[in-house]
Amino acid sequence: VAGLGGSGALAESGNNLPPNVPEWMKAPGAPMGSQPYGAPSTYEKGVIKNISKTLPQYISASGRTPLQDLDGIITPNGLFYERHHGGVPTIDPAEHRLMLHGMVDRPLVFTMDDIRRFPSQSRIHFLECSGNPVYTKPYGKTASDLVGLLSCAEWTGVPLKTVLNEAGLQAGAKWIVAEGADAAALTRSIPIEKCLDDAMLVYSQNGERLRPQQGYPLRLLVPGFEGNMNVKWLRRLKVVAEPVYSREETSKYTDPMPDGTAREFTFYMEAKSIITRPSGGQKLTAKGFQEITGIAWSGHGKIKRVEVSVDDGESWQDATLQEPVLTRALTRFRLPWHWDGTPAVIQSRAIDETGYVQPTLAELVAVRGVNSFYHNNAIWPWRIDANGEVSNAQA
Amino acid sequence: VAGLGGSGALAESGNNLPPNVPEWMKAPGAPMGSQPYGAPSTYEKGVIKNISKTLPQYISASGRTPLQDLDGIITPNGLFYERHHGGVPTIDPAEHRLMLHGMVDRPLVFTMDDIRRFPSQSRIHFLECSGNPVYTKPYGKTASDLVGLLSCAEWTGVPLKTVLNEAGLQAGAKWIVAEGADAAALTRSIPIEKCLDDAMLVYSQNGERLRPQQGYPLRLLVPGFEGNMNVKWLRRLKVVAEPVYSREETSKYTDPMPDGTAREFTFYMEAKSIITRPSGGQKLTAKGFQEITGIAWSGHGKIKRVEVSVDDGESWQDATLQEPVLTRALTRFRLPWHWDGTPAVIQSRAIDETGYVQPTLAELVAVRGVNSFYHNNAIWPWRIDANGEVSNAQA
Amino acid sequence: AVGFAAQAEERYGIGQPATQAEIAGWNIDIGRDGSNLPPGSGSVERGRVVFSEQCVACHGDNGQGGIGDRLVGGQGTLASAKPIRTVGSYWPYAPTLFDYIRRAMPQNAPQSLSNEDVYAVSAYILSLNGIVPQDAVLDAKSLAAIKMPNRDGFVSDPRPDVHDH
Amino acid sequence: AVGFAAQAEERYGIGQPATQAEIAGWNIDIGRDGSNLPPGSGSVERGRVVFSEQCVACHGDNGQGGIGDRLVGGQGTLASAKPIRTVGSYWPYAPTLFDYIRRAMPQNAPQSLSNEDVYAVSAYILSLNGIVPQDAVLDAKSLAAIKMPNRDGFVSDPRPDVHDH
Ligand code: HEC
Ligand code: HEC
Ligand SMILES: [Ca+2]
Ligand SMILES: [Ca+2]
Ligand SMILES: [Ca+2]
Ligand SMILES: [Ca+2]
Ligand SMILES: [Ca+2]
Ligand SMILES: [Ca+2]
Ligand SMILES: [Co+2]
Ligand SMILES: [Co+2]
Repeated sequence: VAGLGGSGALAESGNNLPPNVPEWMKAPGAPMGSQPYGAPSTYEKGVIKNISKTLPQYISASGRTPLQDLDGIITPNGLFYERHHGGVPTIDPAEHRLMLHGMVDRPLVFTMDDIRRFPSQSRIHFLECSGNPVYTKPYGKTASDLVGLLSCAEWTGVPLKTVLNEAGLQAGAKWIVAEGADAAALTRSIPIEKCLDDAMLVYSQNGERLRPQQGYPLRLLVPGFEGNMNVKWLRRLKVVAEPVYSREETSKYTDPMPDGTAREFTFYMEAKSIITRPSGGQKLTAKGFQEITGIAWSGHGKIKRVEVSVDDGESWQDATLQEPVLTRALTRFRLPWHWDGTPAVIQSRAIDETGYVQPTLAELVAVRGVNSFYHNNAIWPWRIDANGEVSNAQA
Repeated sequence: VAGLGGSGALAESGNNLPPNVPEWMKAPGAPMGSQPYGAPSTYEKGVIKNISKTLPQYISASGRTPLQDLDGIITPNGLFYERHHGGVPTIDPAEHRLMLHGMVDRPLVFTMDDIRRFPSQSRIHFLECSGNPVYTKPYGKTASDLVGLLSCAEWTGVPLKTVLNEAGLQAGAKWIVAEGADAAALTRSIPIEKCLDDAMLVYSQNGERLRPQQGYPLRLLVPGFEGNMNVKWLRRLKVVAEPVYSREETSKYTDPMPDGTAREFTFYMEAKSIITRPSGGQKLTAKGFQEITGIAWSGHGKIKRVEVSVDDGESWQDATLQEPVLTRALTRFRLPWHWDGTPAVIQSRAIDETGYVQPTLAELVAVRGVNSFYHNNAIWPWRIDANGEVSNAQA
Repeated sequence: AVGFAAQAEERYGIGQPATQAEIAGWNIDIGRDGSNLPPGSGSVERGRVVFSEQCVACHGDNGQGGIGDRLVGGQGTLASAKPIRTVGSYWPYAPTLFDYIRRAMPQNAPQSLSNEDVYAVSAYILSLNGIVPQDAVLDAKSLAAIKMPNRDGFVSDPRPDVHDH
Repeated sequence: AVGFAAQAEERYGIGQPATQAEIAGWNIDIGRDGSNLPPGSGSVERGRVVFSEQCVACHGDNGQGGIGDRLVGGQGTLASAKPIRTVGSYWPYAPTLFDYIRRAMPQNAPQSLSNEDVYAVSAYILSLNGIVPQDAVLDAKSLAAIKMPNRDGFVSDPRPDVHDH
């Protein structure tokens, strides 16, 4: 399941192979209704979130999307990445409230039914944690280990601007403090420009209501901004003149530099890409045609181009981008390739509509050092050995 | 959960409402890893497939997507509609094979690994059962009862054309017989033009591998053609000169006419739409602003326009279409509306890029009678009474 | 090979040749003209036994229907207000009966009947519909030769069939 | 109300007015200048007790860290190869300590401490870092008056920070 492994070789028994009639054709399958809410095949049971088994604690922790096992741009809800700071609360939507107060003419409290009465929008956007990956070894082995704090869904909700208008912004309103109803009461400040641009209050993800791990029943979505700002289990929006400088925007989610300073309010997820197939942990089982495919994204808008190198960065070719290319969404890219059976290093780099080019890790480290922790959007090369085994070329 | 019900009224206890601290903020929530593969909130447990409890048997049966509970255009995999004729087989992907034979130069057998080695594509398309709904009463109560044999996903696979080229089509090849590896060995004939156009062999749905109910590990996708032709658990493709006239394309999936004849090979799902909110079984709880939203789709291509009437068909207004509008995909439409608290009949009609206009049920019945069973793409009006209760206006 | 657009493309060399034996095991679809029907034959007499042992539970006595479809009757009803569609009244081609029963019936054990028994039970269902006599024995040739009552009842798709606005 | 684009839009009349009492219960965020700090105060002395009872299990003796973050030390290390970021070495504003502990700590029972105990344990952590003396008693005013060692350590986002090709 994970990887390109397997082959055309006969299965052990051969009983299900032609000319035999497979066993699953000889008796009825599971009846209608055996899964009123469906689940993946039991043969896919290895495709789950990638969660470290050796964390000191699991209340403030993260679980990664198995990117190397997925196709397309939509992340199924069951595999959407998770990051939470106080566990996943079980919230009764009937008792959940959103309070909107601060520098507004009319402080308001909304029920979930209220929120759903507003005009809605649906948009496909990625979400990415800003610590994805760190700058220091040990780097991960798989695409998920490296950048699995990344997923993409179709979100439905109400433009935040519409709800703010309901309360009436007052003069001097410059930021909005968003607070979650989780055990961390997670708090981030969002610039008012973003709130009046494409920010949304979201209640649905890929059609159905948000999953608990993604903020059920209500979350903030600030497309292209670091994941932590997309406050989940949203209970409060306070309109203010300056950011609150919460623990999550001072102690954490600031980017340390080698000179001892740290960058604050580093919101944008810059252009990035990664090859997901072939990628670390997979194995090419045959010489000859191999499709190279991966995903690219930018917090600044649309992906304009993805270039792929199959010769350790000597030369680059344009990959094909799967249409539709959407703003602040994953973009699937592909390049046909012929593997001649010799070792190779393959990598991709994204260029977004601003013209920004995804940098190398060396370029990032030259500026930020190795302790900057967040916003590592480096090109990530994979090494393919003569056996077809794929591994992290930076490790 | 289902419907617009509920209100701003205080919850029974009030313990979780402001100014109180909600209980879910006072203790850590579920730790990371408690759901390696996620599931919806327990508060959404009513949002499941809509499956009749009184069917004579559940091996050849269907389960409907709860359209009225969903937003956007993507159907989450757990709620994708199901229709199968021999139950849902449990297929070991390592022992599954696709045989391609008949009028080809090189008959071939493919493993799943083989199939995944071909160049891939990802596209968002709807799938709809052709019997959705029937022409006769009792009509259903909800949008799901009526047209819930409809879903939409991002599919990934290989263009069928690419795989056919591998075998080499011979002169006179005009149809391809597709056969499933289920207990019904379900069989349909597909015109070669479609096979060489946008047909795909699909292995992934919304990023992850197909669900068993949708054909794991491999299915045919013929975008815009009736659901039954999108053969699931695909094990065999036989290139032939004329259709096989299988039981599923003679006894079933032919459209009876009042004169005793029946239309055969009626493939296209013509343009259609339905309002999902407000819709049957829901209740408007407040006068004033109400967004009307629904979905439109056409097997012939893109939706060009959706018109909505709020006055029992007297007048029609253009709804807003959510971008991106994709070919042979669900298209979400919306119209702002002010409900004045009096009874109303609301309905939508879709116009596709060919200029075709979704007809009324009366128009369809005038041509096809009430026993035509398949391909009912009628406009469906909802009645709203003075209490805000929404019901099927045709029932 | 002919000049389909697909032919012009690169080949990838993916997949294994399908052997004749492999194909023979899986190649179960039967043309409307009876092509690909296997050797063997079966009588109405034997079909009555097969039906009573393996089919009657779901399809009822004399094929009048139960949790499985009604298989018998309805001729002459198709143009009425209550059309009854069965093998006898609706199906255009008899070989399809062999095809479908072999691949899908009995529903609890598809592909379990011998070819002989599939011929037999097909013959029995056709006899119940008055399409073959009670002493009929069907094989590839005789099954293909049957002209079903509704063979000419099908027309191609004339849609769109309602006016455009 | 000012001239934001949003102001021009229609209003929908959705939602209930938030009362002052409702707001008071939920309005827990504290500005970096100490605005919105509640009445009350707490001593380092009391904080030591709170810490030993409620915090030490996760943050270790003297706040040296455990399954919870290290809270003490690291001053002077930020520009080194092995920077140690703690409340003492990294945090720019002391009121954030009150804000965060009240909303999120102890991790097993957030929002369970009295405001007095939040002041006290904040004072204790600051004293462990040498930022307030061992006999300090902190309240809204004195907490806000503290100048944290790294207050001026933050710079705005200069990205893109690597060349474009
Ligand atoms: C366990 C129940 C069951 C048994 C046993 C069973 N059937 Fe069926 N049969 C069904 C069902 C249910 C259908 C309808 C399937 C569908 O539409 O997908 C059906 C459909 C059919 C049809 C197609 C009818 C039509 O008009 O399309 C034929 C022919 C048929 N069965 C013949 C047989 C024969 C012959 C046997 C015994 C050898 C048999 N069945 C045994 C349940 C059964
Ligand atoms: C059950 C374990 C646990 C207990 C008990 C606990 N903490 Fe924590 N604490 C943590 C964890 C884990 C974190 C990191 C949380 C995160 O990053 O999301 C943390 C973070 C903190 C931080 C932020 C550190 C930084 O630099 O960002 C402070 C301050 C803190 N705790 C203070 C306290 C105080 C004061 C108490 C007792 C009143 C306490 N903690 C009790 C586990 C605990
Ligand atoms: Ca092979
Ligand atoms: Ca940041
Ligand atoms: Ca209300
Ligand atoms: Ca049809
Ligand atoms: Ca015909
Ligand atoms: Ca600053
Ligand atoms: Co560079
Ligand atoms: Co009309």
